[in-house]
Amino acid sequence: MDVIISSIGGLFLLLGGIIAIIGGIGVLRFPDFYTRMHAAGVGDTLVTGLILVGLILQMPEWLVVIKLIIILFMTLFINPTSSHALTKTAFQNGLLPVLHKKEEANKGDAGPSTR
Amino acid sequence: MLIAATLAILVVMFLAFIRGYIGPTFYDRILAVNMFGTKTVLFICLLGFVMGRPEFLDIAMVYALINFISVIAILRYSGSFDERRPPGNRKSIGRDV
Amino acid sequence: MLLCVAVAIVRMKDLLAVVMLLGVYGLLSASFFVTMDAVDVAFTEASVGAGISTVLMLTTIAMTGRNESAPPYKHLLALVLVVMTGALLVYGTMDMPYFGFAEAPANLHVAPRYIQDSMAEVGVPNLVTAVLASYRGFDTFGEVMVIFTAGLGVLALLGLAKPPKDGDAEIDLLHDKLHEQHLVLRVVCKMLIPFILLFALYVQFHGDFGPGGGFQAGVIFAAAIILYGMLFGLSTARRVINQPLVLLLSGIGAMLYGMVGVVSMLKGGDFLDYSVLLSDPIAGQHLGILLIELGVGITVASVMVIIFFNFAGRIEYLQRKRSRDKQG
Amino acid sequence: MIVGLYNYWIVVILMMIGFYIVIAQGNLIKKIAGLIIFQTSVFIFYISIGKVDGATAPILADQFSQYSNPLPHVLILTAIVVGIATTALGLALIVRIKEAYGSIEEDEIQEKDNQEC
Repeated sequence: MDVIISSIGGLFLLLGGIIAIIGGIGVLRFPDFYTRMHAAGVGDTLVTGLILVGLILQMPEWLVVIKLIIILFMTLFINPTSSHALTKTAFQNGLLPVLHKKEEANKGDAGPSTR
Repeated sequence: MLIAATLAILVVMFLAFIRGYIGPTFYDRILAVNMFGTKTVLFICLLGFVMGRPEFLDIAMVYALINFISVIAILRYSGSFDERRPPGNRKSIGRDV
Repeated sequence: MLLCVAVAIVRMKDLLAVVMLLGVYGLLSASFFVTMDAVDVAFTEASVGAGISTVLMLTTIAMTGRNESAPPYKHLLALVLVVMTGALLVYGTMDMPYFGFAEAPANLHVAPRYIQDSMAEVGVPNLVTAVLASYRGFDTFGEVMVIFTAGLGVLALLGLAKPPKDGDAEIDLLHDKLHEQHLVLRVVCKMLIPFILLFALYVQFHGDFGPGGGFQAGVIFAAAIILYGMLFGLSTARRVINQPLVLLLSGIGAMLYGMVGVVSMLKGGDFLDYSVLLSDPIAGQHLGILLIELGVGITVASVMVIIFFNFAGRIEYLQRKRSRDKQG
Repeated sequence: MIVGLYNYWIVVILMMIGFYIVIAQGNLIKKIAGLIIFQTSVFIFYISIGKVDGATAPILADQFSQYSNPLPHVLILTAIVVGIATTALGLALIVRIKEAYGSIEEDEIQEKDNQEC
C-alpha cells in the first residue's frame, strides 16, 4: 500500500516537472506579454499544486504535511493574485496585446492547443 | 523522481531568467521574477526532501511571502517611473515583438 | 547561474531591470545557501536580499529616475586591474583546502566544541542560535548596535523636520486610484497580513529548534508592515503605527539586550553569561536566549520599518513639492 | 585534483564582477548593486568554507552525527542584516545627493563641484 501511494506521488512529481518545462518554454517563446502571462500564471499554479501534492504523498511526518499544505494554500492565494495585479497594471499603463498575427512570429509559437 | 523534478525546476528557472534578461517590456521582467520566485519555492521544498531533512519548509514559506511582497513593491512604485508614452504612440507598444 | 546573473547585471543599462535581476540574484544565492546546509543564512538572505533590499532600491529609483545616462568609462584600465586582482586571488586559492574537506583548518578549532558540547552547555538544538546568542553574544550585541545606528543615520538623512499634514488632495487622489485599481490585491493582502505577522512570531520563538531567530523574524514582521504601507498608503499606515513609538521600540530592543547582560553581571556572572540568570544553568541559558532574540527581533523590525517609512515619506514629500512648484 | 578548488574560483569571479561594477560604472545605484554582488561573494566564500562533505545542516537531531560548521553561518547571518542596514544608509545618501546635485552620475557631480570652486 505504501509503495503504491508513494509511486503515485512520484508520478505527480514527474508530471509537475514536465508541465513546468512546458510552461517555461511557453514563457520563452510566446509572442507578447499577455500570452506569456497565461503560460506563466496557469503553469505556475498547476505545477505548484502537482509537486506539493506529490511531496505530501511521499508521507513524511504530519508536521511536514501541515507545512506543505500551508504552502500550497498560500501559493493558491498569492499566485493568481499577483498575476491579476500584474496584468491589470500592464493593461492600464497602455500595453496592448498583439492582435494581428505576424508571419514569422506565428509559426509554431501561438500553439492552438494551449487553450 | 525527486531528483528528476528538481532538475526540471532548475531548467525552468534558467528559462525564466532568460526571459527576464531579454524581456522587451518592463512587465515581462516582473513576470519572469515572479515565476522565478515560485520555482525557487518548489526548488527549496524538493531540496529538503532530497537532502532528507524535510523540516526546513519554513524557508520555502518565507520565499513565497517575500516573492509576493517584492512583486507588489514593483507594481506600487512602477507608477512613479516616467515611462508613460504619448497616447498616439500606444498602438506600437504591444506590437514590436 | 549566479555568474550568468552577475554578468547580466553588468550589461544592463536600465536600472529598474538591474534591481529586478538583483532580486533574482538574491533568491539564487539563498538557494545556494540551502544546498550548502546553511539554512539559517538562507532564511535571512531570502527575507533580506530578495525582499527588503528590492523594496529599498525601488523606492530610491522612484526618486532618482531609472535611466543610466553616462556611458561607462575607464573601461580598459578597470578591466586590467580587475583581471590582475582576480588572477592574484586565484593564485592564492592554490593553497586553500579542497571544497567540502572535513579536516580543513577552519573546521578544526572551535566548531567541534560547538557541535559536541553545546547540547550540554546551552541545551538548544539549533547550533546556529546557540552560537549566535550564547557563545558569541557579545559580537551579536555589536551587530544590533550597528543596525540601530544605521536606522538613526537614515532618519537623520531622510527624516523630515515636520511630519506631513494629512489631507493633501493630490496624494490622496493617487492613493484612491491605486486602491480602486487593485481591489483583489487589497482583499487578499488583508487576509495575508495577519498570517505573516503570526508566521513572524513563529519564526521568532521557534528559532531554538529550527531555522529562524530574531533577525529573520524582525525582517518578516517589518515586511508585513511594509506591505500594509505600500497597499493602503503611507498616511493610513502612519495612523495605524505610531512612528515615535517605533523609534522608541528600536531603542527598547537594544536596551533589552544590554539589560540582560547587565543583569547577568549583577548576579555574579560575566557580561551576557546567562547561566546565572536562573538556578538551573540550562534554564537560565534558555531564558537568556529567548530575551536576547526578542531584543534583536524588536530592534531589527523597528529599524526596518523606520527605514521604509522614511524612504516612502521622502517620495511623498518630493511629489508634493513638485506639484506645489507646478501650481506656484 | 585542482578542480576541487572550484568554489573559490566562482567566488573570485563574482567578486571581480562586483569590483568591476564599482570602479568602472559611473552611476551610483549601479555601484551599490556592485557592492551587493561583492558582499554576496564574500558570504558564499565563508559558507563554502564551512561546508563538510556528507554532513547535514547544523541543527541537532538524533539520526545524524556529522554537521557542517556552524560558525561561518553565524558570522554571515549577522553580516547579511548589517549589510542591508548599511545599504539602506548608502541609498539614503544617494537620495540626498540627487536632491543636492540633481544627478546621480559620478562625472556630472564632479563637474558641478568643480564649477563651485
